[in-house]
Amino acid sequence: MTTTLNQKDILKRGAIWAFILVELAFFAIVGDAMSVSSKAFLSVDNMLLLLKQSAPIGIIALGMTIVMINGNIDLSVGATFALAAVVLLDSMTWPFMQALGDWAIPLAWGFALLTGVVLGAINGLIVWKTGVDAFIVTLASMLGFRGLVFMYNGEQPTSHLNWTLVDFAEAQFLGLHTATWFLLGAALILWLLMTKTVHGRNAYAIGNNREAAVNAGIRVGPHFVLNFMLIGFLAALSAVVFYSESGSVNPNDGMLYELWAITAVVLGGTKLAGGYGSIISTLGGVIAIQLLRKGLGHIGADTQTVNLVIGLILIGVLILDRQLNRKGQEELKI
Amino acid sequence: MAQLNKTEIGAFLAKQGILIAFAAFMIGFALANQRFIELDNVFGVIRSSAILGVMALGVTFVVIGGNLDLSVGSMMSFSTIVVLDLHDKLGPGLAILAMFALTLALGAFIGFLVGYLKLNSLIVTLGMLSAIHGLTLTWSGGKNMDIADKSGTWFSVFGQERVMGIPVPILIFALLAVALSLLLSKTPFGRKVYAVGGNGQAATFSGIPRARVVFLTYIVSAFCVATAGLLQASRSLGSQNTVGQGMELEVLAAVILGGASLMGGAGTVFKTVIGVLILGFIQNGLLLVGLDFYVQYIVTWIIIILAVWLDVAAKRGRLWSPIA
Amino acid sequence: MTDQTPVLRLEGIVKTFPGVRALDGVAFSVLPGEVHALMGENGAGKSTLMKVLGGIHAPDEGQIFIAEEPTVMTSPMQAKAKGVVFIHQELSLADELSVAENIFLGELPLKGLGRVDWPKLYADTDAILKTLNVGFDARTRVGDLSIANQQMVEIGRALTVDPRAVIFDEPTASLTDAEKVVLFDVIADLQSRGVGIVYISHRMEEIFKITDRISVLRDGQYRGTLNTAETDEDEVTQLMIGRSLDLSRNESHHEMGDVALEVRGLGCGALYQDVSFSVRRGEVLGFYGLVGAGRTEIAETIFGLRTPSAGQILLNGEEVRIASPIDALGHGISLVPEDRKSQGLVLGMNCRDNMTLPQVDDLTAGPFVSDGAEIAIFDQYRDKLDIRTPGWRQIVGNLSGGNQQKIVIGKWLSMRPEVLIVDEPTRGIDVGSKSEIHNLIRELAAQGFAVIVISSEMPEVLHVSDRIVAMFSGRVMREFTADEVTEDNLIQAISGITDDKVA
Amino acid sequence: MNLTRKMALACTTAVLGTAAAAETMTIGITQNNVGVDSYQTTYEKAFIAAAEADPDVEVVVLDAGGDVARQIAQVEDLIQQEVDAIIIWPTNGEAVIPAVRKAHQADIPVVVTNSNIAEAGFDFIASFSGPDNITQGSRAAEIMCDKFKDMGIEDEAGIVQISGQPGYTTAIERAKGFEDRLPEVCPNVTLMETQPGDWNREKAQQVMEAFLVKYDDIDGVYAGDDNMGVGALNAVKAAGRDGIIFVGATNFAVGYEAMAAGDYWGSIYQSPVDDAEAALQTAIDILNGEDVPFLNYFDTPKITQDNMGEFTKPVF
Repeated sequence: MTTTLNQKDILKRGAIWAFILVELAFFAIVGDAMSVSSKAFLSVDNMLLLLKQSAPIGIIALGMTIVMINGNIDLSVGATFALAAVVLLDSMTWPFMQALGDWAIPLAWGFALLTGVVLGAINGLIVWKTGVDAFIVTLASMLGFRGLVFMYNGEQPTSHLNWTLVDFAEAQFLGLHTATWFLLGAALILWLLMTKTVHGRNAYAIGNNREAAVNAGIRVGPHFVLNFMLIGFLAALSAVVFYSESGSVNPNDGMLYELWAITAVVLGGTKLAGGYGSIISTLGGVIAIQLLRKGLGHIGADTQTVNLVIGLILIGVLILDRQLNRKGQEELKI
Repeated sequence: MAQLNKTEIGAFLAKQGILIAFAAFMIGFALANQRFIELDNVFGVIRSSAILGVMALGVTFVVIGGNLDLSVGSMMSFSTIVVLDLHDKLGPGLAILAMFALTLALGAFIGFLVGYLKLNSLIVTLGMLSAIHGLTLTWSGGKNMDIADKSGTWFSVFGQERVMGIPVPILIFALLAVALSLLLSKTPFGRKVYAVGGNGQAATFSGIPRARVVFLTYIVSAFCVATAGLLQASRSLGSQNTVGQGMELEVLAAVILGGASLMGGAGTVFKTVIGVLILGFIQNGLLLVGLDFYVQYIVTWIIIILAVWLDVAAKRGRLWSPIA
Repeated sequence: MTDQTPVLRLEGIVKTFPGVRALDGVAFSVLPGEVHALMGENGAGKSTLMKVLGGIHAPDEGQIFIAEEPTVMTSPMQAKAKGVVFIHQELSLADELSVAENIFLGELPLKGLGRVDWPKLYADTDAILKTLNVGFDARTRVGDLSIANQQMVEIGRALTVDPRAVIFDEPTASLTDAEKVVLFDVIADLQSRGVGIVYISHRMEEIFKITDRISVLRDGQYRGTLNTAETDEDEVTQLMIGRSLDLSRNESHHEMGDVALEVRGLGCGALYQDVSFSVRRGEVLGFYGLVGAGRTEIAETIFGLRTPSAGQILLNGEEVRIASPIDALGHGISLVPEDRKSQGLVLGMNCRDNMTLPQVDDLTAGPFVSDGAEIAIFDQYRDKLDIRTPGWRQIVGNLSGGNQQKIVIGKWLSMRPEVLIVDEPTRGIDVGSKSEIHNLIRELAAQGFAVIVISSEMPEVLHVSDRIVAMFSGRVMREFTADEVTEDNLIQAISGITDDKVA
Repeated sequence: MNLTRKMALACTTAVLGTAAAAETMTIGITQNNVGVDSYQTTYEKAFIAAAEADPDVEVVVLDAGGDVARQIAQVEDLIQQEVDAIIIWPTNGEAVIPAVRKAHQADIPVVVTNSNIAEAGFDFIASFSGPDNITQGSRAAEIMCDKFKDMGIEDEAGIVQISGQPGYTTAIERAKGFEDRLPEVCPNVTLMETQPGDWNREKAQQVMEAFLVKYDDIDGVYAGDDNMGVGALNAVKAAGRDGIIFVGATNFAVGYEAMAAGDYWGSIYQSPVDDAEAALQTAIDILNGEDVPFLNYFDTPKITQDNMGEFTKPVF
């Protein structure tokens, strides 16, 4: 990073990875004692699978990180995810697309990604032009976009199974699954964006002190729009990666994804108030959650336990973070 | 002079915009379908909005106090399942008492985390959304809860009976709305909620126990959730574990539509009731004119944006945001 | 000097808002190498004028000239590009970013693909930091810097261009005296490079120390320009408020009662240690010291907002334990906090509700708050403090700073405290309201309140106090009576010079 | 074509099966959404109980929580754990096909339970075990029609349908069975509208409330399961309407009770215990190299107020 890290920063950034190590150790020991499977939890294959399974929420969470660093939030990503999936699968059934054969695939991807970008732009423009808080704008568009999903195909699922597409999505290159490549690729590009580019640094500045950024001549409105387009794009990319493989989307798919993505981002240490956070830590947060799910499944925990544990861990992290930031007894009691 | 008029109109619109929109909707739907304003239909809409409405009343307190509560949906399913389960074990009276006690305990836990430990309410209640759902499933073992003897219990009175021709859920909703409106606007506690939400630090400097006030807003919210669970359980005398799921965002939408500010310090119980009714009547009106249920999502989207936009526009004195 | 071309000149600027003529034909010019003070009460039009200059508001009439070139300003950035730079009163920095990123905020150097050119950024920043002669480097996180150093970063921003004119808006509001010296050096350096300085401040001593000319605005109108060397505080004040202001030493001597509050050996971790003092009924005890000397923290401890690590607090001779503001209020202690907007008021609430907030529990009829009782209190203190508001329904955020401060004071007076602590009673308040508040403090003492005034402004402390406690770095250096205090020994005491400390 | 495929499968599984039988066989199941209703919960309990009763069987029990992505991940996990067979209760009959293919490619036989996957995936599964939902739909139509004939309103009756979760094969098949059969037996009964109730009692209650607002005259309600049927019944009771004939499917305890109380006319008797045991047995049979039918239906008879005495009250 560009600024000198102080000790607390290192502690904060390391926390999520330490947590992952604890999880790994726990599931490796307890898991192998409790699971009926003879395969070790900690095998390379299983870890590669873990990365792949982290992709759908993970790609969205990366975008959420940027929006949250900006001091905004996007609650509509789940609905964007679903609508992009509908466009992806439905567009491949259009007559002219069918005539294109396999060339329809990249085009369908393009349509889906464009859908995400447009939805993101709608959110961004509303936030910019009306000045209404992003939480409210995207809470409302979460409903609105979901409405659009339903309008498209009523309550019926949209399906199109294309084996070429499935084969591509299931492929492994250098041991990593396609979805993993997309997750890691997106993480790398966004990491570069946030640490190396003017846009990324401005994102931190705006989240940190919006007024200062405005006074310094940063055009905050268009900046917001760009970031909302980015998260829309990533929500659509997540849909493209996932639905290329599964080929059918229910209109309710992606519900609660926004909450999972936010959970991952917060676990990764990004501040809700904006101005602080990192793409790499979010990746850690995503992996931590997926690991928890996978591990609890491995040792035979049921749904209620998983829900309970994830909820309490989130609160635990918050308490820990607060303790880390305490100034001690001298603190003003407000 | 013309400009002055414009700002005045703007201010009026913003202040009463939500009522005007409500009136416009009612008139529009009434013209489209006579049945819309028949007493039976109106009662029907309010009755089915009552559960959402009761929860929104509580969330209004939390939001004015400067926090969020995303756990109300999950908590409502907990209340419903618990009271139904205990009904056959303890009898209706004790079951209701026990359910209120347990729900208030959950509210107290959240209130403790947000109020006394000063944790971020969005994340705490997000975590509790998941955790309470787990708790509910553990309680029920994943089974539907049903009262065995459905016709022989007075428990159905809250959800199904009428008093003086008015359905009981409407009465409970109305009574609670009046009581909470008085609590918020007329009592010292209500004043403190506004102060804590408006400027928590200034409230502390004024000798207001901020942590306790925030804690109490979650207690009020939990009480409302318990009441909603009671209505829900009494209405159907049986329930799945999924009841109430996803309602947290609908509740929040109603509260926001009513004009409560997410920054805290602004909003009223009365306006929240209007917000709830708008959502209810839109849903009903769109169904009556023959549109699919999902059209209401899109309409709600637009209405929320317009309502909040008008509100912030009036506060800053110009329609478009000054953000460069 | 007079035959030089002004770097910046405004002529006949008129700006009206609905119902208000905010600027009415204002003229103003800055010569190269000059420090030109712009003064006026709050609401006199200074900030509107600056917004016109920064292109945030377009003037209805009038013209702006930069180096005698007629110029239309469209944004602060465009102004900066033309060499007119603003340094704002409230720090506007991004804490999480580095010094370099803050200094070049909005104009980070690019090197293709939208990437930041880090080497160039750091080199440029280091060059600027060198001229400012500061002890931190370009990579430091701004959040880790002291307030004064953050101010330096803010000034560093002005130097990313070759400025023609720099506008300082209350730059010393949060600086210690030592830090002010550094700031004034920087200003002198800019001056020597031929930059014109516009210096906005309420602080007379600074104005007379560093400026060449003083221009005064009142009610949006230009009231004239004075040569600093040829005028005095009285004349300037008269121009600003239309009458003269009494800021003499406190010489009233009235009867004092028993000791109301006594503090013995109080300490709070590293914030302050071994603090002892007492205040009697009818007495004003002044606390003077640099920002960070521990004055505010002592007040917060007495008010129950901090937990002391050592010492005792005695009220009327008996030791009390104060764990929260509620305890403090119960013991008859009130605190008018330092920061009016974030600690004193709920800005979105109306005047009455703000004023009665601490005692709302007691103003009830049955379970409900009694409207009548509340309005009675509000009316009483509105009259007593001469608060100018259309009515109690007025939202506090819409009042002027002086009236807001009076609401806060009224809030605490209406609690009928035995001990009233006032932290920075006149920060950010215009001269006219200032003297009203000073008189009020004296009156309260005369009525038998024990009053503690904490202030960073020496004239204020000298004006209102019967005794003065001088603090330095968390310790009481010396206690003065009004008779023995001089500006010199006070400054020495708060700067940690102990030579003449009386044993 | 079908025959050859089954032969091939039988061969591969036979080899696997003998290998596994020597030790114990590990069977993984990924369920749709346990805890969403009693049927699925009872199914899970019955499944675990049946597995525990068999010393040769170890089971890995997973729940997708209704999320397709999670279910696909669970299938991958089961493949990775090298279980001997996978039983899947699909969250989405089409979206899981590629995951099922993956299991097939890893030579792990897949049994689909309760709700079938779409035809495109038939090549990759060993068997389907569950109710015949088309037949259930037609039987429900017959129950409804017979009752209308008794009442003498078979030429004028108007009905509404509350279907299950859209995209869910069971929902689609039951609706199709009902809609195809109804005009054959009662050509003059009109199906006025169909709305999904998502297998959810609350949702069904809301849908019914809306129907009651829209239609003054409703003679019958067909619900995709009793859970939704009872939700609709609650709406009707609350609105004070009567004389409406309710027919459901998957007879729940609440439905049975409502029938006993005379509020609810009929349903289809389907036991989650039978469902779970059939699925497990199918998987075991396949692993033991036995020949199993591709569509392995268990019987789901009609139940009405007239014959309910022949059935015990459902436990869920």
